[in-house]
Amino acid sequence: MAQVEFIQVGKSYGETGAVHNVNLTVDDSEFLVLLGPSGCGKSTLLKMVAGLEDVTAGEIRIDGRVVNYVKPGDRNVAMVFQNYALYPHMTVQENIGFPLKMTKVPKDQIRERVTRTAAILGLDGLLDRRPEQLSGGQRQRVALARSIIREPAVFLMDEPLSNLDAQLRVQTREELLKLHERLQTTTIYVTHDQIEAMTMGHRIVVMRSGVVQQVGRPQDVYDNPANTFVAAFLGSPRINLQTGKLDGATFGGDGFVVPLNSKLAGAASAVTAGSDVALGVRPEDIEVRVGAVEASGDKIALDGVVSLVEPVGSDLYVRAQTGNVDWMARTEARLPVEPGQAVTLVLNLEHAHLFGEDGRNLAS
Amino acid sequence: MTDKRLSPFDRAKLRREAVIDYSRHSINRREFMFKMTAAGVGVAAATRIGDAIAAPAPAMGVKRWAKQADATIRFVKGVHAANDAEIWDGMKAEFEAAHPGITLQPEFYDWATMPEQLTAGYASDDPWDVVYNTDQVLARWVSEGLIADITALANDAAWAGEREAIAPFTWDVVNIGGAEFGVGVLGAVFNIWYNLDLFEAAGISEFPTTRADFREAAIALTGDGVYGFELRDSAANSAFWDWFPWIHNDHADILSDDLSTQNVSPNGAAGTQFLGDLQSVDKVTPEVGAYDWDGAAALFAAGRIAILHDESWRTTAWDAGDGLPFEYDVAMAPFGEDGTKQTAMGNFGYATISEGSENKEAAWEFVKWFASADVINPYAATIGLQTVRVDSVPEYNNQHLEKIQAELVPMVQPPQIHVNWAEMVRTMWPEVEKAYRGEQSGEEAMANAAEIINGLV
Amino acid sequence: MVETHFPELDATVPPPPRRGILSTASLYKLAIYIILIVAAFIAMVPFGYVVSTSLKSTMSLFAYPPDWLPDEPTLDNYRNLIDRYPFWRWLMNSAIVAGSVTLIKLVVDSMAGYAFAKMRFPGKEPLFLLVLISLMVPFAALLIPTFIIVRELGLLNTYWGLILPGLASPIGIFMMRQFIESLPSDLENAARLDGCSEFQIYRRVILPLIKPGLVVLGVFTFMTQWTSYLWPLVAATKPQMATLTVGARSLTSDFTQDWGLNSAAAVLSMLPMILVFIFLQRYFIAGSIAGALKE
Amino acid sequence: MSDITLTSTEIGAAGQLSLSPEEHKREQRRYLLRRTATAYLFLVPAAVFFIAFLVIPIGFLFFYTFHNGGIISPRVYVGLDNWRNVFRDDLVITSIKNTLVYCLMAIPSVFVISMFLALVLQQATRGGSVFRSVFYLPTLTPYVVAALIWQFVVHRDFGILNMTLVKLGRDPVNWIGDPDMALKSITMLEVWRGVGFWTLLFLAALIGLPKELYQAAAIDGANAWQRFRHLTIPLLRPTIFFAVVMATIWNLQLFDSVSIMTNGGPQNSTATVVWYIQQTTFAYTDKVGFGAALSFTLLMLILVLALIEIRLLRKR
Repeated sequence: MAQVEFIQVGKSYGETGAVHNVNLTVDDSEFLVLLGPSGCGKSTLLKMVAGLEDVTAGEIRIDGRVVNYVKPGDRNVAMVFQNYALYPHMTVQENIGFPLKMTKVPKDQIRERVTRTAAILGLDGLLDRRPEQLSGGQRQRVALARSIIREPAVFLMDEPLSNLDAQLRVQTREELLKLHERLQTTTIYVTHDQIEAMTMGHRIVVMRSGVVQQVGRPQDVYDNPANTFVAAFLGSPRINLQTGKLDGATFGGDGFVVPLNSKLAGAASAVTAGSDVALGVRPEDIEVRVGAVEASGDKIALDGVVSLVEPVGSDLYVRAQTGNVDWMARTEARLPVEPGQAVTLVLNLEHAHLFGEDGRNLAS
Repeated sequence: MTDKRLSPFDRAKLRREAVIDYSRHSINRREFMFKMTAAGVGVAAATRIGDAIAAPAPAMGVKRWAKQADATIRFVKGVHAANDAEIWDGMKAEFEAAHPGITLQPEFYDWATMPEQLTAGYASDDPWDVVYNTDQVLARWVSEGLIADITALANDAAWAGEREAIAPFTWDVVNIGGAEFGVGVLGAVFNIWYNLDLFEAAGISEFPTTRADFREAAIALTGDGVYGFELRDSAANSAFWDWFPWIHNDHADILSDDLSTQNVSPNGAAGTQFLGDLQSVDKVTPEVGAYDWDGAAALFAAGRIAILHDESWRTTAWDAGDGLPFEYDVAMAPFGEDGTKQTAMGNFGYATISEGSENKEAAWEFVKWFASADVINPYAATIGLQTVRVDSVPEYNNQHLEKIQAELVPMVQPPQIHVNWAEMVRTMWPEVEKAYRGEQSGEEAMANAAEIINGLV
Repeated sequence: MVETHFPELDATVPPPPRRGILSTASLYKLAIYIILIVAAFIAMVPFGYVVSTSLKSTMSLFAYPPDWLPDEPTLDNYRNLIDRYPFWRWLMNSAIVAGSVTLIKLVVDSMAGYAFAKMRFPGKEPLFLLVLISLMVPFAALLIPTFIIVRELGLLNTYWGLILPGLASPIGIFMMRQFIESLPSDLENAARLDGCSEFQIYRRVILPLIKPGLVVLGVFTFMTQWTSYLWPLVAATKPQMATLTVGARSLTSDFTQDWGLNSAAAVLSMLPMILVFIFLQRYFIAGSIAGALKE
Repeated sequence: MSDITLTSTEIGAAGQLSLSPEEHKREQRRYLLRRTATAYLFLVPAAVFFIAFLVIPIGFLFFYTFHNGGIISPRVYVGLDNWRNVFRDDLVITSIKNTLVYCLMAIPSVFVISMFLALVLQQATRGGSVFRSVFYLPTLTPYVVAALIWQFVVHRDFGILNMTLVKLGRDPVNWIGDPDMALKSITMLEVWRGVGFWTLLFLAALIGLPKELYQAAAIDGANAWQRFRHLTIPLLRPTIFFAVVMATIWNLQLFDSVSIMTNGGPQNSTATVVWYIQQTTFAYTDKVGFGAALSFTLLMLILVLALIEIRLLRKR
């Protein structure tokens, strides 16, 4: 168990995967998720912790020790790779026991610990198989077993669930969380899947182009995105981002006007009137009503015409046009609307955001 | 600027690795390391090369490795018979019985790769003590200082009788620059075989001795699946051996008598033209290049060639078992144009002592033994080769070999002894081959050959 | 590994066109096998002739017209070869030389290949370029300098003298680098995190995984050594060091053209190679796929 | 919109580096040094042989190009004479021409045949491994044996080829005795010997191709030739690239079969560069320097041709 600190960490390649000036502390026992689109540098950062990539600026400390120049095997970290990286020529048993063998643990101890670890992950019956004889989920668990058997100070996971099918992914997610609960090992988890990030991370770190955009508890980040990138990256369907101008207490979009509530007006005071801003409203904060509705409090009513209806079972995604822009709303599943129908969109501005020209959330 | 001295690869590498905070200083270090390694390797290499170059070239004298027992003589010769190794097992025993204290180790080279094997052997730390060298290459090795001067030993009064028993022409061959470098022992004669049955059927009773008669006979003998004549035609099959008598008989040779210039042009033209006409005009032979050496011999043995220019030792195989189903005899190429000269080509081998041998005296004992009548005659009889002794002849159980020894060996005109002889023959051969194919006249062939030879003198 | 299989495609693939129902398909198969058999025949016929010749008595070899099959097959040529020549010695020498070169090369080249494929170090590109360029040097040209070096090392007429120059061939390094480069880097990264030193990674992860590649290189090297002629000819001037090719060639001399004996030697000298290949050919295919040939 | 760097303020501001920049530099250097040293350790065993038996000999050879005299006779410095002679010698021109003509005949033939056989072999559901072994047989043949075997093929009377021709009522051909045929016959031998190797190589590459693409192409209605032309060939580019470059390198070094079958004849029609190098260094031992210069000429030739091929095949 350990604390991992990134101090002014940088890595330049000239290509993708570069990392700039990362400052971050991962607390002991924390489950931290690095989230971002591919090529944002999250995997590079992870590999830098592992020692698989060189740190070209700053330092990484594990439990106060600078590990920049420590061999991967001596950092007391374990990693689960996206493709599991199981040794194809070894049995499950040998795969799991390999790290111990390399650290010269006596044979009988290895056997005992392998058995124990395998039991934790439900791999008892599979010990003599080879990786190619296992299903994706089983392989994933073997990879996990191989990393936990060393009882490392830090777990590093590089998109460990991305090769599993949807159902298994959900199940394994839970298992991983349980495992973390039990072992309380500091974990850095890399993913591009926001659901994973939201559900698993104690905190998430959103990255883009090698730069950390925001760090915080998942809900905080979701509710208070630091910039348009974070706002857009989290949440599905995507947040509605409409550009427009601030005009006193109103936001003037392309063909529509939204009066600001007090929260947004407060935020808007940070910039001069008339400047370009973006209004962000999440689809779940938009209600679709048939017939006219009065605006009240945080709620603003806009007239719209439905252009697309997407039922996803639990919800209904409705795209409707107001003025010259589209809004995406997420409403109750069985709302009787169809394309072409005139509706009223009720925007709940309680959780809406205004972003400045530079993309920053004006509220922060 | 340090950057300048880095290779483009290194610079690219640095860029890619993007060791951004790398100061010049550390680049210097890295480069230094790199250069030191390179320098170390370079020095090591240079030392080795230096050693090798500084070492006395033919690595003679000092032996640094497992010194052989003082009296072991390593002798190498070309393979003369399929069972040569077995024969030499017996001869080894005889030699050792007669020379207590000297061990004989007979070894063999393969004629096809003789240059490689002998070059390697001479260049090694441990050359053979005695090498059977043919007259073609003797001069080359002598010029490179590989062969011991045995003038004193060969002119030792105690050996004078034996010396006189060995044909004088061989002493001319081994005399290079006034010193003697070997003792003649064995040889093959390149002669003509002819099928008596076919001759009889064609109504020819005597083997022709003039070119006109020869041509007439060859034409008469050709037909019905039988070729009147065949001789070797490619350099790969040493075709020049069969060609030489035809130009020798016209008083031509590769070089002038004093070896200072070529002597094929125009003297060699007539014989070459004659052979070319037989093949490309009269077509009494198989197409040029159709048969290799053994193929032609086999064809003769099958009764499909009437006159075959080939080597003397063939008869051993032909007379083995039931023999050939026809009678055959041996002859020489006809006289030259002026009708004054008739020769056979012969290729003889000489026992030479290596300059690098540490046991020259023991080696000399072996050479004397090998050249002695009691040894060389039975051996020559066994393998079907000719000897160069004038006091006695091998007891062949083959009448052809007897005839060759008695009648042809004295008529032999050997190759000229010149450092570049082999190269001259090899390089000019394509010109003769062209004449054989009728692509150029004998005269043109000889003019071109003359140029090549002069370039190598 | 990325799955490139799209099951939905399978469902939509129409069954292979069978215009004439079964007959077209089976005609197609028939044509395939006819081509294969003809090609196999062309590949085999000369061998057949050699084997047949090796069973003929020497005298009947050059009969006109020639016999395709021996009238009275005899093993005399084989007997002669083994009785009269140090055939087993030649075989042993060849096996020692080819075997040693192969084993040493597999280790040495796979190590270098690993460094070139997976390690980062200054000078990697120029060094590898040097390896590539040296592929283009004809060995015949290096015979003399190599000979001098071996002589200076005092290794003429020793097994080492025969073995060492064979180890320099750069093709193995090149092939091994290609193989190892095709392995996913995550495997060695995992091993690195599991506490392996670079040598342990090489020994415990890389080597077992490139087995097919090792087989390819092994067969290739063994074959090259087994068939090599020029170097053993000059490096070993003593008959007891002759290898099979040198020995077999020495049977064909200007004065001794024993085709039967030659053919027997040819047959016997090829047997080991053929056996090795038959046993390993499955790996050979697998190994070639594994990436020796990706650029 | 610009990127925004946020530090996680709630867990404290950016920490201080615990090592000074100098210490970092030193540690980093030591770290990289160790890694480099490890890599070089892996290269050392190969490098020892490589240097001893390849680099030094090449250096030697270069040294020889400026000298006359042999391995056994004393060397004499002759400056650039050997180089000059190489470019003046007619046989050098002939041998380069022969070598190139040979390559132009051999490489395309062996590739076309091998590719065809590989495609056919891929279709063979049964007995594939038997055929693979049989096809590989010629490749396993030592040259010494291959030449012997070929005596039985090209022999004037009882060679398989001529016997077949005669059976078909045609005139027998003078396979290796005719200057116009000899190089072709050598090519035939080399193609026969090489087909197995390349067939297996192409087969291996074919087996490795993704099947989905072919299924997709079949759906799109591409016929067999179109699939071969537009799918197989592009997909096999890396293999073909490797094959062409390697085949060029190897075939430009043609020697063994020439040395054994024709020894350069008839009329130098099969004289190849390496054969000539061999002749000058061994048969005429005072010409080692000439042979060395010729070796470098060949090296340059191979290098240039390989580079041209790399250019042509890489880009497109």
